[in-house]
Amino acid sequence: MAAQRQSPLLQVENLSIRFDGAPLGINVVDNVSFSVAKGKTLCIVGESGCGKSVTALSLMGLLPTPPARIVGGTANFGGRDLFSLSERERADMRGNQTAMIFQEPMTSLNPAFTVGDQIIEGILRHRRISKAEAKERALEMLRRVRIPAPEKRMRAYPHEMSGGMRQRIMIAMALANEPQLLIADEPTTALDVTIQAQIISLIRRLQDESGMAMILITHDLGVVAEVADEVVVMYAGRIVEAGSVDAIFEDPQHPYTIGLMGSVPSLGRRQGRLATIRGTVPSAEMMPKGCRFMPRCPFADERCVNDAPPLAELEPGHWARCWYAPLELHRGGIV
Amino acid sequence: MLRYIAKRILIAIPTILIVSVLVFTLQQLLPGDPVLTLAGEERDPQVLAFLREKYRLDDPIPVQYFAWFSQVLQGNLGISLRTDIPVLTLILSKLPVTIELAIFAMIIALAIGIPTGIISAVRKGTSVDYAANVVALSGLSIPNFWLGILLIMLISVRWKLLPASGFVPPTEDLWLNIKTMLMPAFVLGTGLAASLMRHTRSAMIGVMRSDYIRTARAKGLLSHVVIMKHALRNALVPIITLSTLLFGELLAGAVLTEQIFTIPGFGKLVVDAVFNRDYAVVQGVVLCTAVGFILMNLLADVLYVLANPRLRHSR
Amino acid sequence: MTLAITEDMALPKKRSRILTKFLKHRSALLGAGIVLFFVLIAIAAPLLAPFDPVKPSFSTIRKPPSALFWFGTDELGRDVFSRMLWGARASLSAGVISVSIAVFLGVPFGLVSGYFGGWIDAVISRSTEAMLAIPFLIFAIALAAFLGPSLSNAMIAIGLSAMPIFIRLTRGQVLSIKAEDYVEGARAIGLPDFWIIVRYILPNVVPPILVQATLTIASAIIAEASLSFLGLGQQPPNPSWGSMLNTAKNFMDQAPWMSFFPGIAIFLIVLGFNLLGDGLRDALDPREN
Amino acid sequence: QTLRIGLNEDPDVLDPHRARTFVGRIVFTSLCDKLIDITPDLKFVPQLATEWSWTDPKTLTFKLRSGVKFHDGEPLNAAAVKANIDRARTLPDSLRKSEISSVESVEVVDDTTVALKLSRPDATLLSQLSDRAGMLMSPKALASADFGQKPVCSGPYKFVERVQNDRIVLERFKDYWDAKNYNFEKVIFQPIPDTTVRLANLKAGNLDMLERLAPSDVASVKADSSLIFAPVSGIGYQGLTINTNNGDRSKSPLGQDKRIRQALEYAIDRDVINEVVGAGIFPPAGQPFPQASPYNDKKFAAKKRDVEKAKKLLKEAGVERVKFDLTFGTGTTAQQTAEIIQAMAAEAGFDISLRPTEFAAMQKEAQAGNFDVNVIGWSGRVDPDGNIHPFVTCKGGLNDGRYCNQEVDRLLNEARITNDDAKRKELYDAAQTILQDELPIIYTYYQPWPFVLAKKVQGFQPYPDGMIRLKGMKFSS
Amino acid sequence: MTAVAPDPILEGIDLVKRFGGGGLLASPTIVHAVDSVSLSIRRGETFAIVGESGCGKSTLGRLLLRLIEPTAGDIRYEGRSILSLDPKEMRQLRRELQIIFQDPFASLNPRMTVGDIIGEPIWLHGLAKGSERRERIAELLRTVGLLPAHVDRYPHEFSGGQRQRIGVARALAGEPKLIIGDEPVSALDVSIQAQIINLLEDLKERFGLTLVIIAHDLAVIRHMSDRVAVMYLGEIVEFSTTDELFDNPLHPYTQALLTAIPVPSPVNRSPKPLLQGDVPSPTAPPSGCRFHTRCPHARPICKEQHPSLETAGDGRKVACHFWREIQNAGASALSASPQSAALAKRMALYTSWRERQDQVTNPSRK
Ligand SMILES: Nc1ncnc2c1ncn2[C@@H]1O[C@H](COP(=O)(O)OP(=O)(O)OP(=O)(O)O)[C@@H](O)[C@H]1O
Ligand SMILES: Nc1ncnc2c1ncn2[C@@H]1O[C@H](COP(=O)(O)OP(=O)(O)OP(=O)(O)O)[C@@H](O)[C@H]1O
Ligand SMILES: [Mg+2]
Ligand SMILES: [Mg+2]
Repeated sequence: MAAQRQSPLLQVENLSIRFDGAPLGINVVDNVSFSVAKGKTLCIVGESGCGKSVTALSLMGLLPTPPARIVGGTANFGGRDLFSLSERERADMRGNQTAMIFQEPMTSLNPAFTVGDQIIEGILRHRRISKAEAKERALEMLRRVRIPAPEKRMRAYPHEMSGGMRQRIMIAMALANEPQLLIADEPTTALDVTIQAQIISLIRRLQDESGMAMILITHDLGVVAEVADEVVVMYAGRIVEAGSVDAIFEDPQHPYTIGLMGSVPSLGRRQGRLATIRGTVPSAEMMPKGCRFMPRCPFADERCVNDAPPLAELEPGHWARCWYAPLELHRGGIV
Repeated sequence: MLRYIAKRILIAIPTILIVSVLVFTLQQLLPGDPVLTLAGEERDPQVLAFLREKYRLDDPIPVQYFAWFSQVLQGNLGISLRTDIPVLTLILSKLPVTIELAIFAMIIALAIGIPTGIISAVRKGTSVDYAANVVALSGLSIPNFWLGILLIMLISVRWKLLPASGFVPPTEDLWLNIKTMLMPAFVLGTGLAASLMRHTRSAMIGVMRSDYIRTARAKGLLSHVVIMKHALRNALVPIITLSTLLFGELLAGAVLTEQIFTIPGFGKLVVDAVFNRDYAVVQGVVLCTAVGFILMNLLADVLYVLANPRLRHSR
Repeated sequence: MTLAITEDMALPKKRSRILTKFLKHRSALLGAGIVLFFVLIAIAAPLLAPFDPVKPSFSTIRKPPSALFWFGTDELGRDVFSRMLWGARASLSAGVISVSIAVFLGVPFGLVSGYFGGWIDAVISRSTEAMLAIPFLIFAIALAAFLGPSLSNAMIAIGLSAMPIFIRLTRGQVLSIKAEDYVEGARAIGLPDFWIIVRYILPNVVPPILVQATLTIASAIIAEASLSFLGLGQQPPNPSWGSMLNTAKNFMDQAPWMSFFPGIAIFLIVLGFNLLGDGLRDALDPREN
Repeated sequence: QTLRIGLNEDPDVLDPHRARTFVGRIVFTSLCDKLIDITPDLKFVPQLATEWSWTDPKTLTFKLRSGVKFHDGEPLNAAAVKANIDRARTLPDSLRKSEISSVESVEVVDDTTVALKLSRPDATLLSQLSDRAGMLMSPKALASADFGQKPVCSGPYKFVERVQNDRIVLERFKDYWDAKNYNFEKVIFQPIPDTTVRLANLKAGNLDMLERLAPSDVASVKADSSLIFAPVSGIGYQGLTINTNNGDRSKSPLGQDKRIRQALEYAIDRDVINEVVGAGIFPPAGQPFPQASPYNDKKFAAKKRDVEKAKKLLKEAGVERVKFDLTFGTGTTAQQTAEIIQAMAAEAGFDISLRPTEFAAMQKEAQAGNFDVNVIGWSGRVDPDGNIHPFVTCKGGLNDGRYCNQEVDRLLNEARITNDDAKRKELYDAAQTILQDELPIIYTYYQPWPFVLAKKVQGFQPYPDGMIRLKGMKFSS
Repeated sequence: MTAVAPDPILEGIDLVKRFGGGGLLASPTIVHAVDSVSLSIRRGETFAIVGESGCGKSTLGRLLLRLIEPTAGDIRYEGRSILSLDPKEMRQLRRELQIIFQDPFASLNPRMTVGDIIGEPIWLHGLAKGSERRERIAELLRTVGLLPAHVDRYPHEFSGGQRQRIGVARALAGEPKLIIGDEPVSALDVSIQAQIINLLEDLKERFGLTLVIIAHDLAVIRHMSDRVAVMYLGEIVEFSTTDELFDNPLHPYTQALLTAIPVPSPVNRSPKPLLQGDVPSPTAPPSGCRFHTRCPHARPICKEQHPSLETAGDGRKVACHFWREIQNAGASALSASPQSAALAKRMALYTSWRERQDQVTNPSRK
């Protein structure tokens, strides 16, 4: 749906994921569709627990199964449906055509091996080259992610590095086999602002160099604004709004997106109290049967209680899941 | 690293001092008069007086303690009151036996415990896991001495497969040595295997959950590589530590096993010495065991640090 | 108005999470069942036992199990079944009382050591290590021999020997809890040390102690059996499973039933406590879900 | 050909003068020859001494076997005998001192004749010299400090090695004077304290014979055609020592009133103990002298149980029920015996609390008078004196109950110095008559020495002293 | 924003805190967590402390409450030193000085009910008893936006935001004059974070509190605080009123911080000059100016000479040798890009409906 301009590299259709033991019919990821084109960046935003990581992991074939289970949908990657590949085929693809970096740089590297070994291991897994060549390649990757003194760092253990360095190592590891798609799950959340800025700019530069597609998961609207081409806003397992980054930031349609933006303190001079979204994300047991945002939505009414709104295309390439979008049309009267 | 080891040794010194006091007090607690036991059936008053004099048993206890401990510091553990053999000689002759037993038991424990622990962790929640757990718990719950006697009755007496007890030095007859060690090592090893299995399982489960395992899988590594290389390597750290500690425990656990299988090792030496009120032997052996235990702890700590790159450098 | 949704709705239903988790744990329930079964038997021993457990009967020596003597008779013609029922009392109380001794002595030491640190901690820690360094059984044998052979002395000996485990566990637990924000929060509102220990540290120390205690009860029962095996536990003519086994081992060949049943009973009760301990561990572990 | 013998415990120091354990004596029997030996009916026969005689009541002269060598090749002669006996008398930690305290000096008459000069007549001396006090060790080896670890004697087997708690290995001494009667090349003694395991080892073929079978295993051994059961009634006994005079604990009705003690004896059925605990090898004992001993007299035979009489005696003593503690050393047999006594005595009016006590502790408590009734065992001595004098004379070293009766003392002291057997028996009978009435000790059964052998072992003759004499023994081919 | 009364309520004077070292067996490395920090918090203001992870913010916060003892320096509360107080006096004082922690999951005792947690300061300081206490607890719960019916529940039954509210309620229970929030919102989701920020602001106004907010999110600081102290490696490098700091950052580190913030607007994406390298370890702080290893303007003197915190007009202070020259060199002030018209319109619509929503469900609350 979004980003139709080019033929998409990855096209996810109606992905639904369920956890064993969750209440019947409540999927942590429900009917999610999106696509990413070559060289483009798709950002998935949403609050904690809305299913961002689960979505990403399912694309990598890393979902813990059980308890997680893909109950529907397809993911077309370069003409093949990722979900119908065998485990071996998935493994061959992981770290090769698709790669992923994670949120926790502190724990995502194996403390028992040197970073060099960990990068080389990934290269050797997918390429028929000698160990020396792999090492050369690893060194090159370290240089590309701007690690000072890479020869020395190859022999270092993860704990000897700062969080920012480790995240660079993770990136080097992920990009070592020149993947077509990089999935980055909150790669900067655990880092300090100055480091975060370094990492974001590094990722963008590398993307420009290699032309790979990227799915960036975050809950920081600032990051989204800086790097995204397309944006998907998720709430409680569903996409509530999707569109180009400009559309989302200049013309947000869904009450949740608006509330989210209102919740972020502005960097300019203070403009009074923050707008908030009240309450919290419902737990699986408490999931409303209609619109999932209904209990928190200031605009909700009977209809929202009973019927889930569809994801409607309001303008070309801009979709929102709300009965009353655009709001000023339906809700403009009462102020 | 060196500094860390030095620090650990420094800490061990007061512990050993306390152990020495404890050992000494403990056996003073033992009821009965060692001289009466020593003097034999006849209890000749002349002999009693002589023995009392000879072993300074009439001195105040602190004096006895310092006399003993200053000798110990000079490397003299005294002479067995019962057999006249120097305690050090006794210990040195018994230690290899118990260590052999402990090593055998450890091998059995490791051979059973670690693989089942891994399988059980990898197959967490399946019937394989369940069965392994039940077996492990049973291993933990069977009283050692009962199992020992049961095995003797069945394997040695009924089926005559293995010798019932005793010990043959490996230098004399290696095959027989192994045969005699098999049952006691098994009895001693089962409990350990069970606890190793459980620890391996929980360590592996913990490690398998960690982020770096996900990273390894994200690199496309096949699952056996992920498990055997990335997970096991990290799970081994606590397992190694535990094994070293268990080894210390093994030495202690050998007491009962040696008693049942009449293996002339450390455990039997000390129990017999307790009952014979062979003070010098009790003191010497318990002190040695305790020091050995403390050394094992030390080794465990050091190994833990060595196996842990994170700690290896920072200490 | 239908949309008047309180924030309350976002909360899960109030229910004891621990109990639920425990009840879902099948093997823990089995363990609890086994333990409960033996506890009931111990309590009801006088009612259930068909024969006098201590009075010898010279006409029925070492009879194999039969309709009259379900578990056979022992070397003095006493009904093994009746002795098992009474023996449950000794074995269970050996486990429970000795562990209580260990807990009630060990926990305060551990609390003080962990909470206040410094010299006290150094002294307690070194002593604990020293005690741990001396083999449990040797420690227990020496103590039991000193105190004189009797069940209660065996319990004291086992309790004292098991004490260091609890000191260590408590200390470690205190150290980790002490570092929690909520303890700092308590200090921030001005709560005195005493109350911090009582209201913050202690309740958080209890669950792991409880788990350890259940597991230690299992080893204490075996320890009592071992001491009885060496003649330092329950005294004749009163039965405990350990002392029965001790005697029975001399009759393994001629009267295997004499050792079979106590052996199985010890195995079962220890298994029961182990299962229970495991279940409690899982139920009380906040990380497991 | 190696004979493996399972022992009940590990022997102590292997120096006859300093040794104290029963199992030690078993090892010495093959290792160290004595001046004289005994027969199964407790008569003295030559060993290293070919003949002996009382030159006067204070001089005992031995004629030595000639040409005998110690294991180290040293000649065994009168000087060696003197060195040995002097050592036994004077070594500071000699445990033999009191046994031969009557010896004042040893004279070397000629190379093969030695005379013991006594300070008083001593009827027990011969029997002492038939045991450890009469064992001869190489004087040269005695000089070394670690003799106890490498004993050098003159017995049929010489010492090879000892692994404490595991085994003692002896090998045939080629130059033994009677070597042709000894068939095994090697003898290995293996201490295995657990009776079940000991028997299991025998059954499994790891042992060729064992001593002290548990009575509970008698039936199964008898039923096993691959084993030979060879019990013998020993010279020792089991009994109950009553605290009649040692400290406050003796001030009890039981300690003070002989009628209550008599009632206790009547309450006990020794036959039941024999059957239930002893599997028939615990012959009832009423006196300290074994059946094989000429000093044993039928009139002091064990009394039959008589509960009515016991009750009557209690009534006479004016008591309804009597309470006391029964202390015994931990162990299955002792415990079973105690439990039976407890049950039987209860019917007559005794409330017994059982106090199993670890042996070392029991000894000390006994000496301190901290007991009511002790179960005691005595391994027995060949001479009657050893079985009675130390236990009931006022100053007796083993008289834990501190029983003291001048008349008994007089009779027993006199018996010690009386060499005439008939006169000696009269003295013992007189003493026994008193003791049977006052009952400071109630004898329960004679200590048996139940041996078990593998079928292939032939020619074993059990002796009442419980020793294993390998002479003439061999494996069937 | 509240009017700032000039008198200081809490002052730290030359505070130093080092961890480690000492003792024979102690760890040999010394962490210079806080190094001669002086600050003065005025009654009624919201004071912010900002800096990267590990720069000593939390340590400073704890020092100010004397939850840990300083290695050197003094702390004054309402003019008198609190370091000399005995434990009893200190406990009484604690009622007036409170703290809220970052991690809503670690800061509440999992084994106490909400009622017990909130009631503890009331009980401890004898503020109310029996039914009165229950009433106060209920009132506090309402104050922080929870239902009084929740008193018997345990912390784990609440979401992170709700737990943070419980933490706030506990801090309020002793009727404090000053609350230190150690990153009170950084662990929370954006929507919840906004709720808590609003709550803290409301409470501050309602109870006349002084707030000290420790944070690393500059947007939050800009929104909430009156004055800011910027910390780097245990030291304060800049001190300013909030608006001036954001409009005209003086210290190169402050400038770098501001540049690094991602701006939530896709309008003018442009590559920014970024700070290179990592924060050095506080166990071996660099010589001279601690920032020189990363400073784009560093010169040789920075390596040798430690800059003092000098006054830079308007009550501002800055610790940089060259702040005057740097001021206008490169790194500009942060410019918040204007909201698009569509967004502004929708936001206004949202806000009005949002207020209506609050009034409908809870008319008593404003
Ligand atoms: N192993 C699991 N078992 C059960 N439920 C799970 C499991 N992992 C995740 N979930 C549930 O799935 C939902 C989505 O989780 P997910 O990790 O995708 O969220 P997220 O959007 O990535 O949040 P965050 O920002 O916290 O990373 C959550 O509600 C979570 O409770
Ligand atoms: N108890 C302690 N023992 C030793 N070092 C400590 C201790 N507490 C803090 N430190 C160290 O002091 C330094 C400052 O820590 P502090 O927690 O104050 O930083 P912070 O600015 O709050 O960081 P964050 O943003 O990560 O919370 C850090 O290097 C930290 O490792
Ligand atoms: Mg996530
Ligand atoms: Mg902090």
